[in-house]
Amino acid sequence: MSLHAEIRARFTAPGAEPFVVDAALDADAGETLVVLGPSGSGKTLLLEAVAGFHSCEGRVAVDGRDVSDLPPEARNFGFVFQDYALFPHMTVAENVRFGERYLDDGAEVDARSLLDSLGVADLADRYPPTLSGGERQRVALARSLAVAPDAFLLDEPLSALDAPTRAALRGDLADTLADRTAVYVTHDRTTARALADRVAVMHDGQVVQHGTPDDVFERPASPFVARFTGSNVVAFDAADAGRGSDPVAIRPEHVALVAPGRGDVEGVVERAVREDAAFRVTVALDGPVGAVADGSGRDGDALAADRTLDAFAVDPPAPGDRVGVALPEERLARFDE
Amino acid sequence: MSLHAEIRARFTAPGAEPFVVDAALDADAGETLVVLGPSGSGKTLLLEAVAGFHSCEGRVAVDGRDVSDLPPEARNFGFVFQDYALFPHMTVAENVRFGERYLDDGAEVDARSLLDSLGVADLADRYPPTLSGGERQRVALARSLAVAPDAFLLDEPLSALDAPTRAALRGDLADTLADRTAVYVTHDRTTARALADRVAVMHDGQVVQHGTPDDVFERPASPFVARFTGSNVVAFDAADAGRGSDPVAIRPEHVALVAPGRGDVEGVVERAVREDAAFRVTVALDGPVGAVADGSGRDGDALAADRTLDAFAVDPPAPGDRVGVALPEERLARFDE
Amino acid sequence: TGSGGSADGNNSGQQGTDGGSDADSTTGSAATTESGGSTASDETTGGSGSNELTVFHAGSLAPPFEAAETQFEAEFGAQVAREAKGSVGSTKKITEEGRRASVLGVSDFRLLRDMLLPDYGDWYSVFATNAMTITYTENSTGADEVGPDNWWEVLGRDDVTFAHSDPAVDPNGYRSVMTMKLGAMAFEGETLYDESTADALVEKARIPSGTETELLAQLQTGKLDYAWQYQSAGATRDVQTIDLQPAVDLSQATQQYADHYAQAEVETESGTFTGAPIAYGLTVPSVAPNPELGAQWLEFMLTEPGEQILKDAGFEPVQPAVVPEGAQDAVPERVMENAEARSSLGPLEL
Amino acid sequence: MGTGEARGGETRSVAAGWLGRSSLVLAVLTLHAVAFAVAWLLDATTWYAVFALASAAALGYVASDGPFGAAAAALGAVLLVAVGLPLATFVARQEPSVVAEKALDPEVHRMLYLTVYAPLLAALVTLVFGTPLAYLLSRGFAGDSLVQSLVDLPLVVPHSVAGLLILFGFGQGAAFEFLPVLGTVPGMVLALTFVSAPFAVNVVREGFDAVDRRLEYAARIHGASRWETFRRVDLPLVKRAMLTGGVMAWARSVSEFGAVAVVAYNVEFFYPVAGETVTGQHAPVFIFNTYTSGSLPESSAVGFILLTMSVAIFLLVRWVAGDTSVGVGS
Amino acid sequence: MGTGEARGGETRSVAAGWLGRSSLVLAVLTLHAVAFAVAWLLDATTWYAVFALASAAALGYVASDGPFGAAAAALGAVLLVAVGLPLATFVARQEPSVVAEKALDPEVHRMLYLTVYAPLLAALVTLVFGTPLAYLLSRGFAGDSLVQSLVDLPLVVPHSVAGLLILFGFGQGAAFEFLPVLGTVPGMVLALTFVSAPFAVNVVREGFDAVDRRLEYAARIHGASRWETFRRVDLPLVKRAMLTGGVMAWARSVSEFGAVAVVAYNVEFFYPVAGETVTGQHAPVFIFNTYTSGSLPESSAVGFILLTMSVAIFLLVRWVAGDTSVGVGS
Ligand SMILES: Nc1ncnc2c1ncn2[C@@H]1O[C@H](COP(=O)(O)OP(=O)(O)OP(=O)(O)O)[C@@H](O)[C@H]1O
Ligand SMILES: Nc1ncnc2c1ncn2[C@@H]1O[C@H](COP(=O)(O)OP(=O)(O)OP(=O)(O)O)[C@@H](O)[C@H]1O
Ligand SMILES: [Mg+2]
Ligand SMILES: [Mg+2]
Repeated sequence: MSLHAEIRARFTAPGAEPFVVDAALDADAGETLVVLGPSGSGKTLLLEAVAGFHSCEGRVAVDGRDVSDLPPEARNFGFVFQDYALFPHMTVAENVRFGERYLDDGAEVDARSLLDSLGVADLADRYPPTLSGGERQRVALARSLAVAPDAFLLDEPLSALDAPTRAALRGDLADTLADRTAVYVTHDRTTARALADRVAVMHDGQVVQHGTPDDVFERPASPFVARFTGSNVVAFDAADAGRGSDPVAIRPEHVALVAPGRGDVEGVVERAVREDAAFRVTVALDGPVGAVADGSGRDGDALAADRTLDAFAVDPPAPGDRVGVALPEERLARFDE
Repeated sequence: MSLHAEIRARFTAPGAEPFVVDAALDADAGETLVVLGPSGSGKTLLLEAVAGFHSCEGRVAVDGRDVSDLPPEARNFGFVFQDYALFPHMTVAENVRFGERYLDDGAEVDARSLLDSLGVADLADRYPPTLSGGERQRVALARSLAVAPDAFLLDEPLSALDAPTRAALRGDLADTLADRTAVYVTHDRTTARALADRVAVMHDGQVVQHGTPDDVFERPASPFVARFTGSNVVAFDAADAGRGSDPVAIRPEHVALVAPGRGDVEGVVERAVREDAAFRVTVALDGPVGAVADGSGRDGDALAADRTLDAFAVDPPAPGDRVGVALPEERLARFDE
Repeated sequence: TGSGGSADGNNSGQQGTDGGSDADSTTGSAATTESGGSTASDETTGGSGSNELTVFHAGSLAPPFEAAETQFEAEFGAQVAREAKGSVGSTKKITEEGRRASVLGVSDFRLLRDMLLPDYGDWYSVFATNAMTITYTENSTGADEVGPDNWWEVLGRDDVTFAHSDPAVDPNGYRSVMTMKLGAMAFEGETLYDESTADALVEKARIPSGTETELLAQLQTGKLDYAWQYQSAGATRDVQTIDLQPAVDLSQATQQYADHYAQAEVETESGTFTGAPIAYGLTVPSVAPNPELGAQWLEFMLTEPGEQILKDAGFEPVQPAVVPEGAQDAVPERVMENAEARSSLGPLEL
Repeated sequence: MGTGEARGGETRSVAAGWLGRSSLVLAVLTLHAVAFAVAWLLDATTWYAVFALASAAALGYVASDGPFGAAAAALGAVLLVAVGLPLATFVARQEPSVVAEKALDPEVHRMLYLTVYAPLLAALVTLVFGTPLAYLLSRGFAGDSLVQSLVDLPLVVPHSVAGLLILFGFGQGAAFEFLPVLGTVPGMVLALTFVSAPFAVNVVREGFDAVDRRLEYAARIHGASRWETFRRVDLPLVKRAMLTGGVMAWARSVSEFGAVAVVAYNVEFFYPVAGETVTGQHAPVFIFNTYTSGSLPESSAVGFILLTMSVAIFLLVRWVAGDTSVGVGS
Repeated sequence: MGTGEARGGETRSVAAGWLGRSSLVLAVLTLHAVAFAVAWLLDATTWYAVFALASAAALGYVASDGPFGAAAAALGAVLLVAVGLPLATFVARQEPSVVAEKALDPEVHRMLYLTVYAPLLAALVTLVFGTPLAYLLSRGFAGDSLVQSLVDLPLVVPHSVAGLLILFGFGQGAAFEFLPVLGTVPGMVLALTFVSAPFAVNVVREGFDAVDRRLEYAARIHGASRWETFRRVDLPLVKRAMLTGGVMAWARSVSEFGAVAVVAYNVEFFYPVAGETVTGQHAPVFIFNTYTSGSLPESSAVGFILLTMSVAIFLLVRWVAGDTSVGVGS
């Protein structure tokens, strides 16, 4: 089942500038579309509009059929709410079975085994208000999985889980979503790369890039996307002939740290921090080379390089060390505009 | 200001087995104690009990002074709630300034600049109900930071943020927490390692390991802690002489992939997935060597190895490739019992 | 008068079936009032042949009517439904609210004469008298000294509170004022007290209620020391009463007393009332759903058993009852048999 | 999640279980009863009022440690005294023999039956038709404040005027001519509905106001139609408010004199105990009649019986409701 | 976050702004007025009732697309008709000249002043003392259901009995001897408080029930004492409920006849317009008296004036409240 949505909606609230969502999403049948975007970029509002909670202009088409005029219950979407929205007056099992009676085929929902697969089988008779954050989230996920809809809309469905549970569920979810259409909002790049068939990056209510994960991560369309997906954005001094003064992007894992004098640029190690599996070395670059402002409101002139620990012959570089930095030409991404 | 807490409390709810929290925490003055633990292990309840929201046995001491009998407002803690608990009838700025009038020194709260430093300056006049998840979380953080308490209790304060924002705030937060005592609940190992002076791992209402990050991550006290902190847990077949049959732990970044026949054990690559900066290769091991059950309810016989991309000479190994796996003896952690 | 009037065919139709009784249904056209429309006609679902008897009556008639109800029901196999309310209110149920009752009893027959006739009734009877009295309890200030000879002095004391009901809306209210005024008016050359005492009493009296029934409650809760009431109240209530002088208690339906009473005039917002003997009126309204049974009730009240009940309840039955001469023809036979037609009662025109 | 529910339940270091609680309640009750009796006999109920305030403050202080608890309890106790003292005095004045006599009177039984039954009908009517109205008012529509005012208007209509309005508004010569209003149960229920509906509608509307709209979204997206959403999500969440509103409407109806005295002074109704249609009166009317034709002790004995029955009903309703609302709140 | 607030505000593709809305309301109002007038003149108000139901259903269908909206509106309209039809009939019966005459009557002005003022005092007393009580009841304590029943009890006390209870309970010969009760403003306020307090307390308690306890935790941990928490978090969050409860208590007091007729038939009060203490009557008493000593048209004209004023007050209160509660709900 393919999903195509164009949404134009304007949201107002006291004390707020109106927030305009004007975005289009595309997911082919069976694809998982991951929506990335900074906090407040309109991911939730977009998803809610697609689900039919807000009246708006534009259209939502499922397999080419326009469902814009259908009420939410007739669109046959699944939805996992960012803040769960569990029914406080029903037990966990009742929550999970909520949609059972509306299933077309009269199928039964096996709440226990669903809950079991999410590791919360013993919560079946509990009421949501006393559940922990991660428990609620899994119940919300189970409730949505139970109705086996045509398309899933998932708003950060794993954010409240600890890493091992998340990793395990991500695997399960990947299997479940494999043959379903899904729009998946997440902040977690690991999840994004692990699940995404396509990625849409949102900024200020608009989709600024829509493509395959490799497209988006390796060939960001703008400095904003580059920064947001974790690339370094570097602008060489115009005077430095042969390179052009346009900013380029490079992912930290492609930046090589070499002996001083042997790289393309060099600088001083600012920080060297273990980031879970990787080791992130931040280098303050010398001279006229600098990272550019990228619209995220933060700029600087430091470059990050990621390494696993044993990539370093002996000890990892320490703050204050002088290092050379190699930026392999084939890994540099240039922006269109 | 040092914090020492011993909590024994029993929580009941309809349909639930009573949940017992019986745990002790220690944070020296200026230290950040990160509390790790699976979803539902009692982290939130423990924090709430320390803050004084639940009557319980045990004691909470600040700088050796027993505050167990003081009401929450007299304990001078900051608290960031996992679900934010913003006041819906106050604007964001009013929320942030909420505690101003109770400050001992009559200091004023500069809500704007606080919000600005968290990247949500333009929300000052908004009301919480229409904020996005990440926006709420930052407002909750600002509200707590505003009262500059003796000790911070933070329940997943960055979980709803996108990666760049989280990384930036984590840096800021590290500065803020540098000279304060803090108890920080998180699921995010990166944050944990970046911020922690000490780590406490919770399981089923109890603290199962309490130590420095290196202790906990490199020298897990039990298979549960090892698994939970991301290590591989391996038990060699007893027949394999010279090694002993006790399970050992090794972190994925210490596992070396070598040519077949040249490692300690070998196997077939099962998956090779890019996980943000790192590249995770999962190897299904041959023969009598197997990973052990670790109490997390999941077991298997696969081993994970993390590499950055360029750690591989040419292409990263692909599923189906046969590889050798080296487990450097000095990186193996053995459990006490 | 009003906008109604559409449904009276319905009304008279129903009344026609009442049959038998005297001249009442001829005025049926008036049954549709400006206020009630014909809501009246659903009053009783039974119609004629029904044994239901609806009685509207003044609150002070409740004790005797309650007693009569039991006997009457036993004797005639009837179902009596009584509704107690102020005299004016009871009358207005019929004249303004379009309600229908087969008997209407009020504490001042002039209400019937002036409000009910001619649209809702053709006649009435005066069947009982009552006397004004002052009630008190043993807790009242001055309870041990007060008596017929010093009541005005006790009432006038600074530490004594006394009250009567609202003269503008309740006959007992204006009658209380009349009584106090009459005390300063010479009867057979004698007065009880002087003009200024009368004025002071009238001035001092509190008016904390709309009907005298509530006064009794206020008296019994100790909020009042003395309350003006009808003599009948003393007979049925747990209160003490003072036997007032006939010259002031409005109980004597003779020419001489009536002339005396007539000197007392009370001005209120709703008009000026002239003193007269307390004469209770009873009638079968022309809109009665069950006039036959209504007449039977009157007959019962005007004959021996009713008179006894009235006496027991502290009333003085008028024997025989009086009906106005002009309306004699309209009076049901069984009532007329126990009444005499007169053109006036003392100075009072009937 | 939108239900004002605290997580983390109760933790009691000293297990003050149900038994401990109820014996405490009993002790406090006894203390107050004795104190009132003494004050009553000494003719010094003022002192009892002072005692009640002080004891409330003390209990508040102990129960929720501190001056806040004491202040809240003391302030609350002022209202309790204003309400409770007249009631206690009333109870103290009862003559047991009269009460016993009235309690055995079949006419009183008939009156009690009607007084429970007709207000119950009115409360049901109010809830059945008022709940959708409350829902719409809570969700808002063009002109909702006008409709809200219309709903509130019966509140200010003087009670006897209310009776006249029903009389003139319905039945013969007015709307729904076929409907006999005067002296019938439908008329009585109409009058009671008129005077009590606003209370129920307002309380239920407040209930709907507190329901998180996101829960409705959640229901819709899982396949529930608007009606199903209303039935399975909104309704259960306002159950408590409906109960409170229903109880208030019922109780308000029980006390109504003015409107009933005009519309249904004597009411014909089917009395199952007798197995036939009888004529009876609504409690306030009955009490008024007992008073006008009888005595104060008699009528207040009837009033006392009415109050006793009402307290029993209140406790029963809250007990049943408390039992079923487990998990949602309470 | 515990306020039943939907995120995502309104999105209106066709900007049906305030103007569009209010002209729609006006159109519907006019239509109904005309329909009622026609039905009234044809003496067929039943048809108007049918029309009202149908139009409500149609509007419900259009406004919130579908049978659910239609059904909800139709059901709600049944109650509106039950309440509105008698009121409309009442309004239609008014004689404009009598209304005008009464509207200019200074005695009526005095009555209106008293009728706004004393119930206002009662509502304030109720809120001041009832809110802490509601808070305690909502948070629960040992024996709370008994206290709740005590609070509910005045609801079922027949109105004239309520007056007696106040007389027996307070003032000379009872508690607080120094307090003159009969015919005074304090006595009247006591009586009104007695009959109206339960409504306010119940509504406010429902409000407190809906406040998320976690918000109290949040306030406490940021330094607010229990009292400050109550003041800055709980109170603002139940503001709407307090308003509703207060309005209900006020309105209930305005309509009280029975208790007032016994306790404060004629009331002495300070009348600022005249600058002196005058004697006046509460509206229901005044209307009843006008009826008894005058005529039905006169008294209903006074009733009509009372209703008009009340509607104005309702709309004013909701308008002011709507303005200040911006952002919290509505
Ligand atoms: N009714 C409204 N009126 C105006 N602005 C609104 C309204 N509702 C939400 N917003 C704003 O719109 C923006 C997008 O909100 P949304 O919840 O879609 O963000 P998000 O991308 O889901 O962010 P997060 O990752 O933090 O959840 C936010 O800045 C939010 O404050
Ligand atoms: N009142 C209660 N009665 C019984 N069990 C409870 C109660 N409140 C919470 N629990 C349970 O206690 C466990 C711990 O809850 P807690 O919220 O502390 O978890 P957590 O460690 O914070 O998890 P998460 O990371 O998912 O937020 C959970 O399993 C929860 O369901
Ligand atoms: Mg979001
Ligand atoms: Mg938690």
